[in-house]
Amino acid sequence: MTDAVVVVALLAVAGCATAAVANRDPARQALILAVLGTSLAVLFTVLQAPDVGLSQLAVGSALTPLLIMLSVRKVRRRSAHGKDSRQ
Amino acid sequence: MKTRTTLLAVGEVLAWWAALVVLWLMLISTVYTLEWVVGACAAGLGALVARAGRRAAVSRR
Amino acid sequence: MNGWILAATVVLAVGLGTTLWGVATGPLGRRVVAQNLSTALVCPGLLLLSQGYSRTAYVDLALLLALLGPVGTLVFVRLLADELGDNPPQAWGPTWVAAGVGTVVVAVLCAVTGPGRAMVKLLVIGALLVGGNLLASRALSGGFPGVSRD
Amino acid sequence: MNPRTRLWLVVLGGGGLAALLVAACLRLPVFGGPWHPYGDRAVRAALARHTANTVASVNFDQRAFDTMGEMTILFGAVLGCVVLLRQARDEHRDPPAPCEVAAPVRRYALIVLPVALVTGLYVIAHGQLSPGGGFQGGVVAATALHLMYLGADYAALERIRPIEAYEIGDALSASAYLVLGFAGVLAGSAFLANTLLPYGTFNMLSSGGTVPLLNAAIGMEVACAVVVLLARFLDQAVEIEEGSGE
Repeated sequence: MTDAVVVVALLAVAGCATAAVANRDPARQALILAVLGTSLAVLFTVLQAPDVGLSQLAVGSALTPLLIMLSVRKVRRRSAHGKDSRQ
Repeated sequence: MKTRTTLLAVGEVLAWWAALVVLWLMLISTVYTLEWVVGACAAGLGALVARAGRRAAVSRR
Repeated sequence: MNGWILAATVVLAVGLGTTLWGVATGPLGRRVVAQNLSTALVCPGLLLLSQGYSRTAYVDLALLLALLGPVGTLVFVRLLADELGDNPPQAWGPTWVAAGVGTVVVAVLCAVTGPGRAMVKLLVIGALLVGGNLLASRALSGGFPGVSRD
Repeated sequence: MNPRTRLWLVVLGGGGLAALLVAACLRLPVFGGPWHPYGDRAVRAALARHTANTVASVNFDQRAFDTMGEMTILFGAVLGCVVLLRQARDEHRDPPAPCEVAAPVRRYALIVLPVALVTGLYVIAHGQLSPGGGFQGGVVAATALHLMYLGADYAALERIRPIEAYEIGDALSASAYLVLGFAGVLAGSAFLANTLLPYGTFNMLSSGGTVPLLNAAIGMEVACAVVVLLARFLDQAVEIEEGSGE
């Protein structure tokens, strides 16, 4: 019965990962990836691996979204460059 | 005027330092001397960064 | 299986389920709101799990999530400002529900813990969580005038 | 290589990997069972060296050499980023216009910045006692600094973040790890062997011999590396423009 929470976490991780693959827009993928990070942290916690869960939280909740969104912004600015000069 | 600015700066850093030491004491489970020392150092760093951050955020206005 | 883990299972199942549905479908605004709510709902779940396993050290996970979750949402608010600017997402109902869940969980755990430093730690986590999420929600819904992109 | 051969290669490689994984899974101990051959030995070794968190003992004592490899990977990755994302000859720097951030967001950032920094240091310092350690705490501390970007703008972040200092800190802490390893050799035992310092009292900050020191070195390395990495990304996303000055 204690395994119910493990099942919930596993289902959430599987759903998030599938959704992240199914989406094509990098910004939306970054959003799903942030939720995937928290679900993974929950999964690691219920499997009694809090160290790994902490790593996942530290990296997944703010750092990964920031890196992806900065890359997206750079790419968009580059493609917008020359057409209209919105900075 | 200069003295007043210095006093204000020292006061700000000290206030942050005290608040962060209290935070450290809340985070840890058992309190002993080494914990105080490490906590005081970490809180000192945090207080300096807090002041630097506030100054950096308002200085351009 | 004790009641704490059962409560955590319910909170996590409902929280992760709804936020996964919200973040995977629909317009961009709703997705950012769902991302914000995911931290607001998972954090109480982690607190309940820590109580359920009776490991006080697991509280650190909730602390980190309460600190960094709103920061993550602010990242999206900042870098998606162009896309969100036209019709900022308003979702005060879910936001207040999530804040209420966080408050109730922290209050119950405080009552169980009893006065002491551990209780203050829980209160700090609760304040960071609820404050951070309300602020991130308000920043999302464009409640602050004069926010521009850089 | 034509697409057909490539497909066959993928099928072959993927099939082999799948077969190996299935074969390995069949021999795994049962999920949730009472038999933990590696865990029992690791816990015994960790307790013998007065390290409360067995994971920290595995990372910084029993398999400290592996951690050195991971540290080198991070160091190399950041080095690669610095080289690849540098300002190219046909690019110029265009300082972004100051950004108006709502006052509540700025206040939130300025309050949470020191709190997150101290929390990160707490996670680093208590790596051998409770869940956490150098990597987790270092990432949190580095993320905390970037609240300046969210709460104000990039110029404000640059003002409190002298990037050269972080580059030097990155290199210094990486070498500190190596020096601690060689200290073991000089003391007459092996590289990174935890025989240098007394093991101390169980469940205190000073317990675990060299574990806290290696932990601190990793914490500083990760924090500096993440700051340098994000600095390059931010430079590219916010400041560096194509075209050599218009």
